Amino acid sequence: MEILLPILVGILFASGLYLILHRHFFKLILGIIIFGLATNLFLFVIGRLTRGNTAIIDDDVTIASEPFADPVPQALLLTAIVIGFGIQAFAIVLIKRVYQAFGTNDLDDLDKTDKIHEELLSEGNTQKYDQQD
Amino acid sequence: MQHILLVLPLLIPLYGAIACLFFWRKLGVQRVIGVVTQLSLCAASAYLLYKTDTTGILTTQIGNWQAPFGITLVSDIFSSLMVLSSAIVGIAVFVFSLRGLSNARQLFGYYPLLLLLQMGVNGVCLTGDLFNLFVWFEVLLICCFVLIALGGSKPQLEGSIKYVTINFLASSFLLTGIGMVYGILGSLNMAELAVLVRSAEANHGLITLASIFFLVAFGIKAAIFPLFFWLPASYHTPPIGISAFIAGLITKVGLYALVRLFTLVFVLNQDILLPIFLVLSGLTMVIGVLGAASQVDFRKILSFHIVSQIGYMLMGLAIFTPMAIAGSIYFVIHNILVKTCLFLISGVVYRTYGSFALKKLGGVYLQQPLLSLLFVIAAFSLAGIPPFSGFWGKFMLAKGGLEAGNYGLVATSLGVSLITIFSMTKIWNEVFWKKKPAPTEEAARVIAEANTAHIGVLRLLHLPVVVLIVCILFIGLYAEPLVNLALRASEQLLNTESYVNAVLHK
Amino acid sequence: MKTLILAVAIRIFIPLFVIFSVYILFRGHNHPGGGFIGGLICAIAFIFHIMAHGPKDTAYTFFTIKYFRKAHQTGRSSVSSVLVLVYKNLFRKKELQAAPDWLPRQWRVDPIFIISCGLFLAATSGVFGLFLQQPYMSALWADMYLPVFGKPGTPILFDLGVYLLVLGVVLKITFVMAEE
Amino acid sequence: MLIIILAGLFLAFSAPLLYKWLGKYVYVPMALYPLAAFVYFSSYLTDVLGGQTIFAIHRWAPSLNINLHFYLDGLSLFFVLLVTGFGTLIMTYAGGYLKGDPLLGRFYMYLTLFMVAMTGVVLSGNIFCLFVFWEMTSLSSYLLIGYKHDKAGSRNSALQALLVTGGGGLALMGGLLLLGAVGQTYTISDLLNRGDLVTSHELYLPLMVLILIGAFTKSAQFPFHFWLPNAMAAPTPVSAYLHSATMVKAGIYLLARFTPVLGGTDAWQYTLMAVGGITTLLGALLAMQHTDLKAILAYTTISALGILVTMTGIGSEPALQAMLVFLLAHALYKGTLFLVAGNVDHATGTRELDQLRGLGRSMVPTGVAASLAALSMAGVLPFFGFIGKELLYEAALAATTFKALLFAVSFFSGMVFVAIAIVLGFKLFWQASSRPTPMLHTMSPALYLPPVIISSVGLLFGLFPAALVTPILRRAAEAMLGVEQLFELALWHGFNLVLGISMLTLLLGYGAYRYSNRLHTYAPRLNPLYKLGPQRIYELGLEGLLNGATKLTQKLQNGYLRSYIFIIISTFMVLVVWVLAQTGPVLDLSGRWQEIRNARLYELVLIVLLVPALLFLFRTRSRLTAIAILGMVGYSIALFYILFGAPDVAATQLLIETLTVVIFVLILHKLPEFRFLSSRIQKVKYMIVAGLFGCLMTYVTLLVKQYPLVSGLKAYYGENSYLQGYGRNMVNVILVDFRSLDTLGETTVLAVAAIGIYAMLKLKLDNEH
Repeated sequence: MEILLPILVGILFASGLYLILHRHFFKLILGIIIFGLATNLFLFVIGRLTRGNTAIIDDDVTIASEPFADPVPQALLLTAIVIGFGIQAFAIVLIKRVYQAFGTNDLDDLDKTDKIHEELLSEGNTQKYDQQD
Repeated sequence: MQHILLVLPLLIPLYGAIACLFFWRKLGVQRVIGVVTQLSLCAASAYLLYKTDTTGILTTQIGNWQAPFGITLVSDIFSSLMVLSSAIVGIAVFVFSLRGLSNARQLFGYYPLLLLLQMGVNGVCLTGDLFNLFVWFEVLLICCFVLIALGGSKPQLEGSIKYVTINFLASSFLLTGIGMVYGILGSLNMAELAVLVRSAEANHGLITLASIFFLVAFGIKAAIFPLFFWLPASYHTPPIGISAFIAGLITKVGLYALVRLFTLVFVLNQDILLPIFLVLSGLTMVIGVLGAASQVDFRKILSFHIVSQIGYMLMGLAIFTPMAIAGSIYFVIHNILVKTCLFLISGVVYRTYGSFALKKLGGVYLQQPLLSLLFVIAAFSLAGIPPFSGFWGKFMLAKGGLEAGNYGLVATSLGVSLITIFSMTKIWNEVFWKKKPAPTEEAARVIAEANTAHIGVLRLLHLPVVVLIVCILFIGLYAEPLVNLALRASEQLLNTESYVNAVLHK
Repeated sequence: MKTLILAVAIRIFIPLFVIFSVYILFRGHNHPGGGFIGGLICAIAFIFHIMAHGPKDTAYTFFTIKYFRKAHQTGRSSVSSVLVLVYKNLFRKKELQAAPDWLPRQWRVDPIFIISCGLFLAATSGVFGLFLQQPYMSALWADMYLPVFGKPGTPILFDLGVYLLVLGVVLKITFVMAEE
Repeated sequence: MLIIILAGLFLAFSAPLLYKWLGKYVYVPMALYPLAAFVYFSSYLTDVLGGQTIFAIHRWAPSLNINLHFYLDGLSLFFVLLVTGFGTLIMTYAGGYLKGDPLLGRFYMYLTLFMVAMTGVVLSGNIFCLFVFWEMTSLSSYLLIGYKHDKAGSRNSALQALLVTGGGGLALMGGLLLLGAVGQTYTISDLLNRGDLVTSHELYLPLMVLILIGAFTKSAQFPFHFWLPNAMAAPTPVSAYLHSATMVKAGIYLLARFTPVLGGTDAWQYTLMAVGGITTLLGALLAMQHTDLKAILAYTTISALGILVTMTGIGSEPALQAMLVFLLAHALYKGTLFLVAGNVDHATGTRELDQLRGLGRSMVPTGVAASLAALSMAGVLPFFGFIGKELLYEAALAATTFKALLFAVSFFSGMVFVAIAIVLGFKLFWQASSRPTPMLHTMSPALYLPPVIISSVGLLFGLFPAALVTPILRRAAEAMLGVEQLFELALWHGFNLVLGISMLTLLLGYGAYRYSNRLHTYAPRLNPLYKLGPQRIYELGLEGLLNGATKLTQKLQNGYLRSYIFIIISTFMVLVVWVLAQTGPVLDLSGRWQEIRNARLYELVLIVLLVPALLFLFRTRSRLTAIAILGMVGYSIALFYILFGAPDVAATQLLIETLTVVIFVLILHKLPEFRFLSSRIQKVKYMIVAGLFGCLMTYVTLLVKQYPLVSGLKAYYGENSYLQGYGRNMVNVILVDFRSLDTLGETTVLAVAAIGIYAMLKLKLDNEH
């Protein structure tokens, strides 16, 4: 198992990245989520694994006795998962809004703001609404 | 006392944001809360800097847990300088937003978001724990995500997609890096890591490998070539009230983290790391400034300049002498102020002339002499012309570089600053000196609106710019205090023992 | 999804879920669980309700405080009128329903309010330490033990804050999305 | 001295306000300031002439050894009197020249700023103090050249001047840094004693070249000369002041100042002589070809600057003396001529030679001033210019190397000067003409007095050189040479070789004047040659830079997210592989097979199930299936967490996964249909990158796990969770107590995400079609 999980991590990273590199919005968001999963698993695996034993002190003792799982990666992981959820949820909604606003599902269509001369986005569009007092 | 002092930069914005959330629909109340919070944050930060300066490194162990086991907040000169400058910039942007941002955006959480963003920045600067650093970075990032997309106009959405995806990758790299560091060294406290890394058993190869993860993660956040693409794609899309703050501050926070970690923890195998930095910083400068030279939009020129200037800041790290790192520190502070100021000026120009495109602007020189003067000062500060502030940073970097024998990099940096002058004068030429071309429909509408607007509104928009210019002039014309602080800050950074002692053995 | 059985089932399950989530919250210090998981469980209960009945209904049923309010009288301080308002609504609700000058009112609790409460609680649980010249977030424990609840102390308060916040966040997200 | 400088700065910035209050009388305070400065510095005359040097040091940035260090010796005093004296007249002149201009206030601001900066340059006793003022002169010059800002030509010229002098400034900065490092001090007076140390250092050559570039750009030496004629776009007072009398002399000042430190070596001498010589010839040649008054003056200025550089290069006593005298003479007559040109332009509206004739009758004082100055320029006997020219010839003839060449150069330029002097002093004003150019304005005293004064000073100096100029020049030469000077200036040296040569110059000059018209017809034929000149190189360089930058930026910042990510990931992989190759521990694979066999069956099953699920995810066309697979992957990973002792994590993962699926379902119908957009080649490319990245991450994981982990944290938490944290669930205790700040941040993230999602869905400022 010591070798299987790292391989799984690699597979997840690879598939996440592969999906992110696609042009379709939906694949992008799937890729982001899988990449996040891979990162979390990486964090978990690299903090060393302990099969079976949890990081909970038994009811009859006051000090945990080995072997017990390292609680630190778990705590970090929990925080990371939650943060990742916040960001992913935002990303999902963002993608949805982009689709709504642009009516396209091809990321390659979103190349206007990078261009030196913005043709399609009428300039000032951004700020149109900032003129009230 | 220091317990309170160190958490104030976190708690003041946090409570301000909470209070704003309680009055979610009441813009007036939020503004009042904002004023109070910003002012007290600024005062607290200034006092923190004063205390840190006079008594040395301050620490507090959050939760009263001894150093490597809990989270430590540490304030040395560099971090408290960052906190103070972010507070100053915060006030400026806040005042600008009162009239420079549409009420609709303000109503949808602008003020709490701004405050939480400041909290994130302060957290990054003050924390002494690796994972905590990640958490604050995420706080800061999600605030940026939301702010950049706030309002949901098309360019904003387009920019956010790139911003979110690439910064998400950066966060993942950061997280994997933290995992590696824990997996190798078994600790997260930066001071303890500094000790462990320098011990005899440390596995140099693995630690250097881990440092690459941090280099890439913070490199993305700091917009180093070739990782900067998200920046020019997104920074110019949101309204000025938002992009001024983000552009002024966030990349520098990434750079702060880079400097902190690569002076404190990842100091092994410098023969491999420093050349990488050297190449990256040179390329970043050049590519950034070339990008800026090619642009034809006020804000985009400014955005690309951020990239270029990050190269300068990285240069100090690449040279790695006290003088050069002090130069980087000075440059960071200077750049935070100047860049925000320039973005705000572009906002004022837009507000009165209705465009950011250089070819549609002109004639500001005749109509707004004060603004022109302010722009000249800011622009030449950015370009590093003495006696304005940019010069001192450039001087220290060049001096450090020459002393260390990095002639090529110094030559590059001086050459780049010539192109910087060029692109700044491009703005000056087109926006201020040139005759005004006939306005477009959109611009005409905006101008008409601006003319009907109360004169007080324009004054209020000018106010933050003036405040920032005063700061810039101060650190330029009377450079000694900041130069001295920067020099001592870099000594503190390079003399890790004082940091370690303050955190671990108190 | 709007079948009658499911709707009724959800109506019954919601209190159970809420109680269970609070249980998870408090046992978290000693067993798997805690504020985050508890908050999520609680929120999921409401999500089911939203999916079954729609966001308006859920908001009306669970997140609207119905109270009675008297028109403001001149010559009376606002503080005392608020106090009377609270007192009457809490303890004399029956009377008010009959009283003609007390009009029924509604106050919709925006989940953002729950979020800010949670954040406030979490942040404030650490402030007590500061007053005692200790670092922020220093834990203060009462010297006693309560069943289920465990040992009361500021970390529990912190966890409660997390619970509220997570609840608020998930509710806010689902409300907005379901309304779309 | 600091007070004078600060007062100047203050006055500069209050100029626009003063203009508002005083209207056209604004020139009064603005001219009084340089006058006051002139008087103030004159008060030091006795001390300095007595051989003293005066110091004033004010702290500025002591941490960097950069202080406001003022240092007044003969050379500084000479220059500072030149700057302030000229300043007084120019300020008055500008008031008349630009009368009624709405931007006059700003003009005075820039001009005063420049004067202060120039004063600072010549007074500085610290090389970086000098540099700061040096750059300030470039900056104010930029603003002054672009004064007529609505003309594109003005703006381009201003930019050109800024880029050339600014670029030179940067070179100078590098040079000064090296000089400071080599000489171990930034104080000029200390450096002056360390000439040997500097010239023998291995960095001497680069630092000298850099400093020379700085000086050459400022003083418009070949190949950087081209900005100066273009800078004539500035209003005439500016041209007279900055671009003939003072700023361009800053480079000369720098060379003179550093002569004791850097001079004396072959490299120094030959560079200066070569560059100066070429510049002299080039300036003289080009001056003959132009017909625009100011252009002619500009090119003769370049030529004169070339002579000054050459003389500095020769470095012998007579050469340096000649340099100083000629500098003064040149400032006097060229300043006058510029003002005259300004008057002509102002009065007639043109500066073209062809259209100007017979001006003398309508503008007598200006004409007289022009003639006086021209006589001085031509080097006619009682004028100061004569002394200058005599000394030049003497110095050239006394040179140890390249005597003939140097002499030829100075002779040629002298000849051209004579020809041009005749044009300016005689042809324009006094040559009989049937149709004199009509006047548009009459002259006010503010316009004609300054040139008259300056040109008469030239005459006065010529008549009484010993009393008026010798003492100060002697001290100035002493500052350059380091030894007491005893030279005497006299108008009459008797009939000697040099006098003869002077006569010959006049004669040949007259001949050149006669034939200059023919030259104008030949001039256009040379135009193709200029296409190869430095001006062209500058233009091409700028254009190339812009084009290249645009192309590069479009290529890099192409707008495609996937290519950005591709580059980022590739960079990451390259760096990781590079570091691994350099330092990397190597993965030990022995015993790994055993580990696989140790795996429990259900673990294997999970993995075996996951892989096809992921593969299916790539190929599916149904969004619902994709979401289902995603949920499945998430749940399986949650199972792993349970298997390895992390129930809290597993529960969180399960709940989060559920929530994500719920969110997906809620917005599913709003999401786009699946389509396959990427081409096959792209896919293969991405597959390779992704595969490599996955392998790399696996490798890294295995590599880290190869070494044992000793975690003090784990043990500490195991011991103290219950005893001090009063909780048995260590993970939870860490979250709410040990590391509660993390959790606080995490909750903030969630809150912000909620606000963000809310704002994103509710606030749509773009009208969607």
